[in-house]
Amino acid sequence: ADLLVAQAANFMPAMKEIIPVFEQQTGLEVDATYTSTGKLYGQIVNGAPFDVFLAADQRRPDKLFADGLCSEPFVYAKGQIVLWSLNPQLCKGDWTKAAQHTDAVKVAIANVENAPYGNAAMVAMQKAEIWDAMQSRLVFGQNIAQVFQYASTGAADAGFCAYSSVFTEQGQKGCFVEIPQAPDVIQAACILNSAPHSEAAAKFVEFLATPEVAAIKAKYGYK
Amino acid sequence: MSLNASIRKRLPHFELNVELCCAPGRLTALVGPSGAGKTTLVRLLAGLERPDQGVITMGDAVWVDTTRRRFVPTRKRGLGLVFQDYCLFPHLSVRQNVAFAATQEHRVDELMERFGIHHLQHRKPSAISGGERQRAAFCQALARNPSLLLLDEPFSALDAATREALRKELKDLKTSLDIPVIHVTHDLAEARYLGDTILPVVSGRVAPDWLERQYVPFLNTSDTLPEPS
Amino acid sequence: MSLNASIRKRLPHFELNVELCCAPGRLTALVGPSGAGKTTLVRLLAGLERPDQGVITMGDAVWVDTTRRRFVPTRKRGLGLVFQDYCLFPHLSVRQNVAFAATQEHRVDELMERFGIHHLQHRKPSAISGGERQRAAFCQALARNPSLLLLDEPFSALDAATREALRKELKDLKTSLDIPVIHVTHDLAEARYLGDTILPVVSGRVAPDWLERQYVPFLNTSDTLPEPS
Amino acid sequence: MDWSPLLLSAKLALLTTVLIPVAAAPLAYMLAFFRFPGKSLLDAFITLPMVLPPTVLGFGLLVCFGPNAFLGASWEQLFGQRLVFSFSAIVLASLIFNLPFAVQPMRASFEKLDSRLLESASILGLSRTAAFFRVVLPNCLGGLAAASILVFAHSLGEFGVILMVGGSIPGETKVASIAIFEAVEALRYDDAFRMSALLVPVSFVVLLIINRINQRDQ
Amino acid sequence: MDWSPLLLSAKLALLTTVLIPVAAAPLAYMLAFFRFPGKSLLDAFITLPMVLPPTVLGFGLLVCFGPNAFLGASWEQLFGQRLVFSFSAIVLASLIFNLPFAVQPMRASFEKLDSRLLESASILGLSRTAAFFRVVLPNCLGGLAAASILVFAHSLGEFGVILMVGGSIPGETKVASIAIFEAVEALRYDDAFRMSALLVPVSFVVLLIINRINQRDQ
Ligand SMILES: Nc1ncnc2c1ncn2[C@@H]1O[C@H](COP(=O)(O)OP(=O)(O)OP(=O)(O)O)[C@@H](O)[C@H]1O
Ligand SMILES: Nc1ncnc2c1ncn2[C@@H]1O[C@H](COP(=O)(O)OP(=O)(O)OP(=O)(O)O)[C@@H](O)[C@H]1O
Ligand code: MOO
Ligand SMILES: [Mg+2]
Ligand SMILES: [Mg+2]
Repeated sequence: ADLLVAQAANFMPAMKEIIPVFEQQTGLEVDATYTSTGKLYGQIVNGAPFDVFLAADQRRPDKLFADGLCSEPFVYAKGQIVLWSLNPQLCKGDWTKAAQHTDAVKVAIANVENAPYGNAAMVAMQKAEIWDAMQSRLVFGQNIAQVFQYASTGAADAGFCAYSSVFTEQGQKGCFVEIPQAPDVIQAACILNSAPHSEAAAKFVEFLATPEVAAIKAKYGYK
Repeated sequence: MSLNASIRKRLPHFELNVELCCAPGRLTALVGPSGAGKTTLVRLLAGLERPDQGVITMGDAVWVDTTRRRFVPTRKRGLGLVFQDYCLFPHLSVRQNVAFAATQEHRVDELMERFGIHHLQHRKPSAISGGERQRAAFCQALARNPSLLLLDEPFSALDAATREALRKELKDLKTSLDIPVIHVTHDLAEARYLGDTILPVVSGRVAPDWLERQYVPFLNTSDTLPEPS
Repeated sequence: MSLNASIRKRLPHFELNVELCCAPGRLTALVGPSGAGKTTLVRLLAGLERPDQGVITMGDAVWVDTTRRRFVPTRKRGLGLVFQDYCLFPHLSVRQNVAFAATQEHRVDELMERFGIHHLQHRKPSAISGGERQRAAFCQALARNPSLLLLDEPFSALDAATREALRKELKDLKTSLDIPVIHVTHDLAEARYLGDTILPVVSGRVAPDWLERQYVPFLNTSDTLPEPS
Repeated sequence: MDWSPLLLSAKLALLTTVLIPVAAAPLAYMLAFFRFPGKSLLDAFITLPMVLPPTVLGFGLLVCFGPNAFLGASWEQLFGQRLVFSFSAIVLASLIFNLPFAVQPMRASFEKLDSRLLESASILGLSRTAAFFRVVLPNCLGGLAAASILVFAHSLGEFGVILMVGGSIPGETKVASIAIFEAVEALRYDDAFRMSALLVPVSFVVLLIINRINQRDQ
Repeated sequence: MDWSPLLLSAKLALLTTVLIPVAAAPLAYMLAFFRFPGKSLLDAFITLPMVLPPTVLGFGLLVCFGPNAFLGASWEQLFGQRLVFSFSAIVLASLIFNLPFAVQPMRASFEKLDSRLLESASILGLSRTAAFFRVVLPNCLGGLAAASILVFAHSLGEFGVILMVGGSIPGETKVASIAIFEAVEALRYDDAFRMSALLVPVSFVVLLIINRINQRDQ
């Protein structure tokens, strides 16, 4: 490949559309790997050969920048979490009720330490003062994609998913409720100093600012 | 007892066809050249080998009949069997081996006493000599009161004295046991001493003339008889 | 050749102490009761067993000396050995077994011919009879031109005719081989026929009187000699 | 430090090692000594969890254990509890993916058994079942020990399948291997190191014990 | 469909299966037939990767392979390439975690060898090395086959260690087990299914071939 992007799991649905467009325009071949932001950060610190890092928070790109591992980070998207379920019963009314509904035996959430979306869900529950009560129902995914997997297979009755996943084909099959208490997830990106393909990386970052990308991001609910 | 069986895997050149008339308390000695099928015959009688085709009857009972798809499994044939390379259960002591399928406890001691291995009863089979092992195998086979005793060269690992003692033992035993005994041996003298009937088998068939051809007792050709040093 | 060794694991009650004077081309027959330590002696000579304490010399060479921590490994002793329960290499054909350590190819055929197993040369050891296996083992041991031949009851699995033929073979061989042969047997007649020297061993020691006590040839007690049926 | 992942791992490994012979020994016996139609299919089917990437197996189990699948639904009916994401689920998963690791060494040692021993047993009148308990098992302790080493080790270390069906619930399904993974990924190297430092000697001791049993048998 | 994960997995499994006997056979031979001080320690040390959770092992290797550790630094000096997160790294890791799976069955089959065969070999004048190649190996094909089944299966299915030291770099370290995991997570079930559908029968065929070799040997 001519470019290797490490992306936070939540951005994957959008990236699936962004990459072909970029490839068509530049003729470059792009590979992407995704998992939680924290894991990608860990791999970068240990010398993983990525070019561009699309995180789900600002903290980790900032830290990389401070350590001299990447160029100056910039915000490329603002995301949100929602409570998603296959069960229509759970989408009637307030999210705190839905999360504590008797049908919601198991509720999936992303790892609160490594995945910013998991962290956002935790913050929302803490604000709503249901965090402690929810403990016995929570099931942890390694990243936001696994959370949606748990919810969409029905293994978990509901999941704190990325808003972007609601717009996927699977996401249409269920319902969701919004979570006003949840903070926006501000997502920053940067080019790694050790990037094996720095030119292509620069081109890709440039491309992220184009209207085409903005349209795709909007389609998946990013602000 | 009659046996008529072909088993191509082992005996491609001939088929076994032997009529054994062995009454309780009597011993039939089977002799014959190497490769005559003696061991195969014993294994067929024991049900350890299945004939490709054939019939094996024991008295009135049909043990094997390939045309009628009949096969009495080994364990239901009530046998005692001692092979030349018989192996005792390595995880059990000599005593436990003898007692393995014994019907009465006192018989175990009695047999071990009789075969001179009582003092070895707590050893593992790997820690006794070949001859001692063979005697233990004998005890094991007898301890379950079999209704037919099959012996395939059971004395081959023994020195002359022990062998002679065991032969005497067996001769006494066979009447007290009151079961038919079939004894394969390559020692004609032994066959003559023990057998009520001697059955020479060559290429799977009873061949009385073979016996006559053999009758040049080896010991008489004592052209060199050095003195003990 | 002298052997003075104690090996408590196998022989707790006595120690072996045997002086063997075996010239090239001559055969020493070792006889003795079961458990006398004959097999142990052979295994010690072959280096398959290490004595707890003792000295084994072969001519001028010291093979084992526990006080001087000397131990010549088996493979350097240049032996031919046939055990009663010798096992051939199961992954090789009879021919490959014989040729395994052979020095000359033509000798392989010659030996198999001589021992009457040439027609079985392409079979695996598992598909030949006990006697055939023993003959193959014999060929294997001889094919490497050993400088000492050790035989531990090598004829026990054979029928009388084959055994007699092999004995004759061995008798012819031993002069043409021109190496010392040590032959353990429990058959006194065999010992007398083959042995240039007969060495009776009882409890690990040479015991000439044992031989005399044995000298009641079994065949003469033919109280029952039934006719072949 | 949080001890619960280590305790969970130990519980899981012990339970699996104790329960698995019930299923594995009869299967190994059948495969070693019987001939029946479909034997090679059964053989391959049992070996499947060994060649499947744990993630494939894990996903399959995730679906089967879920409340919408037959197995998961029946479990909920029977025990009144959700199966998926529970400790029972990881024990079940552990039993399934360990089956070939138990069956293969057992079977190998059964097959290596001197056939004369089984012949002796049948001559002495033992049925096949009796022969299994009185002759086969005591002579195959080495194979059984090998099987338990493998199973114990595997259930202690299993990661992929449990990652899929467990859901990393602290005190319920977050076993040591997952806790260490999460700690490393979060760059909490000291935590990862401490847990490993405990797990390694414990595994070592278990290994030595099993090896000792194994040797005594020989 | 993207073939590279499948090709990578096949490459990894084959390389591991081919390379591992070089290290495993001598170790198994030593453990089976020699007595030396520290033998039980060596034994336990070799078995360690088997009992360690893959994540613990992966963590250890990640640290060793990193550019700041001795191994990682030397590698970079020698080959001018970063070791960690490279294909070489996952091959190395695969060799290490597969070692016990190769050594144990080999050793078991060496130990089960009829001791009379080795006695025969030494009587016939063979050195220990010659006896190994001419007598031990040909009579232990079953054990070798068992070892290769285990190793092949393991390197095909391994997930935890490779995830830790390899990351998930497409075309370099994203092997099938990881690709399937990600496909399932990303709800690309068709991709996951297609890859599994290819992986399973291929593994199956390899299994059957090895089983055939195994049986012929018996
Ligand atoms: N497992 C086997 N597979 C194929 N053929 C065999 C097998 N065992 C023996 N044979 C062959 O069957 C024939 C008869 O063998 P068997 O063992 O019955 O002879 P035997 O009369 O007992 O001879 P011996 O006195 O040498 O023990 C021999 O030619 C032998 O080569
Ligand atoms: N592996 C062993 N471990 C311990 N003791 C043994 C072992 N093998 C044999 N013995 C014992 O050593 C003694 C001598 O055995 P050995 O095999 O040398 O006798 P032998 O003279 O060859 O007898 P046989 O004529 O019965 O073969 C016997 O008392 C036997 O119980
Ligand atoms: O997209 Mo995340 O980093 O799994 O919250
Ligand atoms: Mg025979
Ligand atoms: Mg002996």
